[in-house]
Amino acid sequence: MSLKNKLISFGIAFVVCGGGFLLLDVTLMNMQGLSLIFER
Amino acid sequence: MRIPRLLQATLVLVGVYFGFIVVFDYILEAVIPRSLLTMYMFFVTAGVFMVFTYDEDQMRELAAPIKAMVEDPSKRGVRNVVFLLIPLLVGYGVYDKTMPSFDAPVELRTIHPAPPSTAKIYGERVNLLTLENPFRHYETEDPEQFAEYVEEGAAVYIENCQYCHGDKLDGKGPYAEGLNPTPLNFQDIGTIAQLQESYLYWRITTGGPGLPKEAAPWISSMPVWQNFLTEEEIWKVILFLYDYTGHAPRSWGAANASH
Amino acid sequence: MRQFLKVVAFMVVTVGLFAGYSNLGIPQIQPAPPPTEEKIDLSAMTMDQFVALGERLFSGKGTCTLCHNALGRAPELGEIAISSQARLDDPRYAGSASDIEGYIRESLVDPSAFVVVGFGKAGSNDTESPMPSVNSGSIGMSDPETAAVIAYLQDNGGLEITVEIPTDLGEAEDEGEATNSGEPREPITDIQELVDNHACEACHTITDAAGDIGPDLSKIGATQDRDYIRQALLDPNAVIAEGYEEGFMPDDLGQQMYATELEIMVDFLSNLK
Amino acid sequence: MKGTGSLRNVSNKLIYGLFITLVIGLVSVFGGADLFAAYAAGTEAAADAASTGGYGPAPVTTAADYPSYAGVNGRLAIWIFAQLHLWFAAFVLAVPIFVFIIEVIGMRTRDKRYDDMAYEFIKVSITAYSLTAILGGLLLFSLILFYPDLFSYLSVIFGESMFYYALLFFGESAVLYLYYYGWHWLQGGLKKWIHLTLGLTLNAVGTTLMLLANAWLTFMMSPAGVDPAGVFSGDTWAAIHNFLWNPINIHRFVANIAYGGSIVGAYAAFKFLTARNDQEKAHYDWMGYNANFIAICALLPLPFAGYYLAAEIYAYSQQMGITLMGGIFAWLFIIQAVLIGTLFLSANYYLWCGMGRSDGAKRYTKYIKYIAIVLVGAFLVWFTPHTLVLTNSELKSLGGPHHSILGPLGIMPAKNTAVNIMITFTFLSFLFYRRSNKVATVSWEKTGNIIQVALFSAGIVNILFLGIYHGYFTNTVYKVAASIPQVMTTFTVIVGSLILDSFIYRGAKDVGPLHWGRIPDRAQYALFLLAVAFTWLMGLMGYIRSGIRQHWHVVDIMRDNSPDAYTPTLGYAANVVSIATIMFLAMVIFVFWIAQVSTKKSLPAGYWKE
Repeated sequence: MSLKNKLISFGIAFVVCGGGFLLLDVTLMNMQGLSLIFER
Repeated sequence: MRIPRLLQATLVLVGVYFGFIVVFDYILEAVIPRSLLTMYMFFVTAGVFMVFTYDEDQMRELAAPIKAMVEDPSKRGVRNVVFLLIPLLVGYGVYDKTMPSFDAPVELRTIHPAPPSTAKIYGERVNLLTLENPFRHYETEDPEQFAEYVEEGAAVYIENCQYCHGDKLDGKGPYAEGLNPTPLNFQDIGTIAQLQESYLYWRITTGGPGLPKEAAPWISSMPVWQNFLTEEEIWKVILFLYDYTGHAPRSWGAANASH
Repeated sequence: MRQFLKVVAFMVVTVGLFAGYSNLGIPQIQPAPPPTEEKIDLSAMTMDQFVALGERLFSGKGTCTLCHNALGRAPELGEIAISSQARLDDPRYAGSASDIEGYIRESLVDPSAFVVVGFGKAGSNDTESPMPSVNSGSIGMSDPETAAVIAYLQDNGGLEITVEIPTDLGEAEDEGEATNSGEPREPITDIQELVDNHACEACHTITDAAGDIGPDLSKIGATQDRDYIRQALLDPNAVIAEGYEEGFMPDDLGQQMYATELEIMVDFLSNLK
Repeated sequence: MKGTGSLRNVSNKLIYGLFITLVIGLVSVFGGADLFAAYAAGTEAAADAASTGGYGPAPVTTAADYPSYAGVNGRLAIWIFAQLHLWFAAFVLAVPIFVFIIEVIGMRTRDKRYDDMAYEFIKVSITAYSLTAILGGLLLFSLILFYPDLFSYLSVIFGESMFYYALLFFGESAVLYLYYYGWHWLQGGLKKWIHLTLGLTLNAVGTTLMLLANAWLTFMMSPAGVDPAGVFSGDTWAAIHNFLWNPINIHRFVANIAYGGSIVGAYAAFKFLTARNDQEKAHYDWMGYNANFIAICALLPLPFAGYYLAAEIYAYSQQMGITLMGGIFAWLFIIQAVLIGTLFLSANYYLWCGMGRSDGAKRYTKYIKYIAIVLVGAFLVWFTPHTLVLTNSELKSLGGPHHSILGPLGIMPAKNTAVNIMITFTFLSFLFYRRSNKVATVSWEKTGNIIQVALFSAGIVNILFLGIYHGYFTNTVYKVAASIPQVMTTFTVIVGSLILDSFIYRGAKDVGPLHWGRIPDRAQYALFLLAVAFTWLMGLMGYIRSGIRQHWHVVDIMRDNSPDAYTPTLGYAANVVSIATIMFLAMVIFVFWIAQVSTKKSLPAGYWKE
């Protein structure tokens, strides 16, 4: 596996996991925390 | 060339110690309290010890120079020097600790003492647990009116508070230098942002003399503002404090609701 | 054995380090001593202690919180500073009080002197209060105790405390029951006086004046016999009429009434048809 | 699973075990709740009958109502007895829980070592059991003697449940003796099942006992079922099911397991150090590893259980909450932070040392120093106090008591972030340990590893993001709420990578046999440190839990008017806890010693006539 392939698969997995966590945050915080970003 | 492990460990410790000092005292220009640094170093040392000793071979390598220094007959000279230096260092430490100095003793104040449940303010017993800012509801109901109240609060602040707490609310007013404890910096995330409005109301109205005993030493020079300002003026100043700093008062109701 | 001693030494040193850090590493703050308890001795009492005594009476012996609470069964007392003056100025006011302290005392001792609109007994058009007098009947506060409650109410409502701490001792605490004179009282023979003394109409409709906290008794004799009524007086929670809560009716009428009085009451109620 | 055994199987079994623990816990808590609910129906009926007439208000005491005997300070006596009782009780409640799990594992795998280890654990706890009862008796006596009014008031409310408690204790003893003495008799086939049922019953009774005792103490913190004057409504269920009851139940259940694990770990460590041959060494090394594993598994969720308890205390009374976190007790949390950090560091150190058992560990040891850096760094944040101790020159130089950089580290968002990072990295240590003796054979191993790294990175980024963003850029309302997604992130990382790992290492090859017993003696001292720090920490936290009542026996209902009603300084409390800890350790050493004395035979020949 070349370094480039490694980086690409890491990137995809990271985005998927990160997106999942962000969803988790939003669900648990019930949008309260993030709504502050958009309001500002 | 490979650095011997004992030297490695020592270098790491010395590096971390001076790293802290350089970063905090010189780069960030915010001195790291020496009492805290001592504790930090204790645990950094523990961490370094852990990393250098979890493996038996590494442990032997680490201990080898010390072992040789103590046991090897050819290291007699070094041994004598070290065995002389260590007691001297300990002696100096004791001397340094016990030697009286001209510094005032270290005092510790509880910055946020627990409020009583009720306090006597304006001759009236108020319940601090349920007390709310009478103007706060305008923030959502009538923003224009609210802005007006904040403005009025700002005027009261400039007339009365900024001499110590500063025109930027950062605790650096013209008189701040002369005070100990220094006036509170409202911009700091650790001050009003952590508190409810009723807490501020209590601290402003009753001032330094109203501090509970646990907040000793009882030397805050905050005046008892209920003798000088009206209830409404104080509530408006509180509005201003939060508005200007951009903090929001802590509210228990909402915190519980969001659980 | 050597290993054992090494382990013991290690443990003791560890505990010693923890203790040393707690003693030397962190600042030692002497917590505030507990607030001093109010003394019951009136002569040595400060006003704060007197107010605290009033607060205890207010939620304890006085049973005031039964009605003066957030449920709105009786007027809210937290705003007494504003409301008392307003009531003195009310054109309907016909009492004898001229200042706030007097008004509060009058409200406690003679609750019907002025009834806040909407809080009178049902049907009395706000001329009669459902509240029993605090110095008679089942509550039976002494004068110093009443004064303490007034002090508490003034303090709580944000008023200047004008009550003086009474100096005649002995009556402050409820040594006896309602009759703390020690002498047995005269039996009451008048049914109206009995009904008033026990504030029955605070909750029940008996004749024309009406309360709706307890069941309507104006036709009780038509449906229930004497034994039922007697039991209802002596042990009110034995049978609860449908739609009413238990625990409201005092269950110590048996101790407060003479047997003759009880029978007068039973006679009277069983004849209401 | 013969001989030295496969590492992965061991830890997998223990993970199943942990799952069973959770099930037992839930069954006991909810089963207990059902039992209580049925009981509640009964007491409500009793409440109806009693109404408000039968009970008086809480007694009002004066200093004269607190007798003194033989110059003994009543508070000190009761403090130490209660603490000792609690330690032993925690130990004897926890041991049957994991003994049961280990026994089940033994039965499933038919590996006799598990059964032997379970038997050895329960043997250790048998003597401790009677000490628990004796200390409980001392606690009760000193309560009656030194605080008679409090005891009589509590017995008005809990009299009935105290009676059931005594009955349950009797039942607990009966089941325990059957379980222990019947161990070798009830072996094999149906008999083993009967024995396991006994074990389950033992745990159910034990947990119910704890729930009852918890109700008494939480009643004193958050009284229920009484009116403001302390007049009891007659509804015992309301008094038991008070506001803080369940938070304490959960916290204690988890903490007991961690504590029991650490004490058994210390036992194994001592046996390891004094082992006479390699076989014994290997056995006790294996036992110590398992005990430490149990302790860490229960330690990981403990900060969250504690956080939940603190949040509930806040919700119950802001007054109590501020006394707890912001007043004089704030410094106690710095001591607590030091101790919890010690627990984490020594648990990690033990894992690292344990990697020496495997020949394949070299592949992972190079990462250890990075884990150590993160752990120590997170730990430094974790114990940075909110109020710094500053000399005058430092105060002037900073321009105030608030440090612009270190100050924010003193408040909750930073601490929550630090503790989640610590937990994640402790888990990483464990993951390396698990892998050290394995070589994966699946074709997608590399991709799997990359996904795992991505999961960890995303989790850590999310924890940091939540901590920094919610700590410093949002309304304070959300500061505390941010900790819940942080916790969930940590759990997701742990569970996700465990699942991923089990797929990657499906059908994996062993590097070589595991060398149980090949571990430095220093690692055993890490186990001792774990046990001592745990004991001391429990004592300290017990002090604060009790201390936030301040001068109340029963908060806002029954006042403490004894001369000892004041709150002592932290140093004094720490000294009391230290003395109690040393007393406890001495007793534990006695218990361990007595457990092995029974197997010794030293009679000279010819003493008895033939």
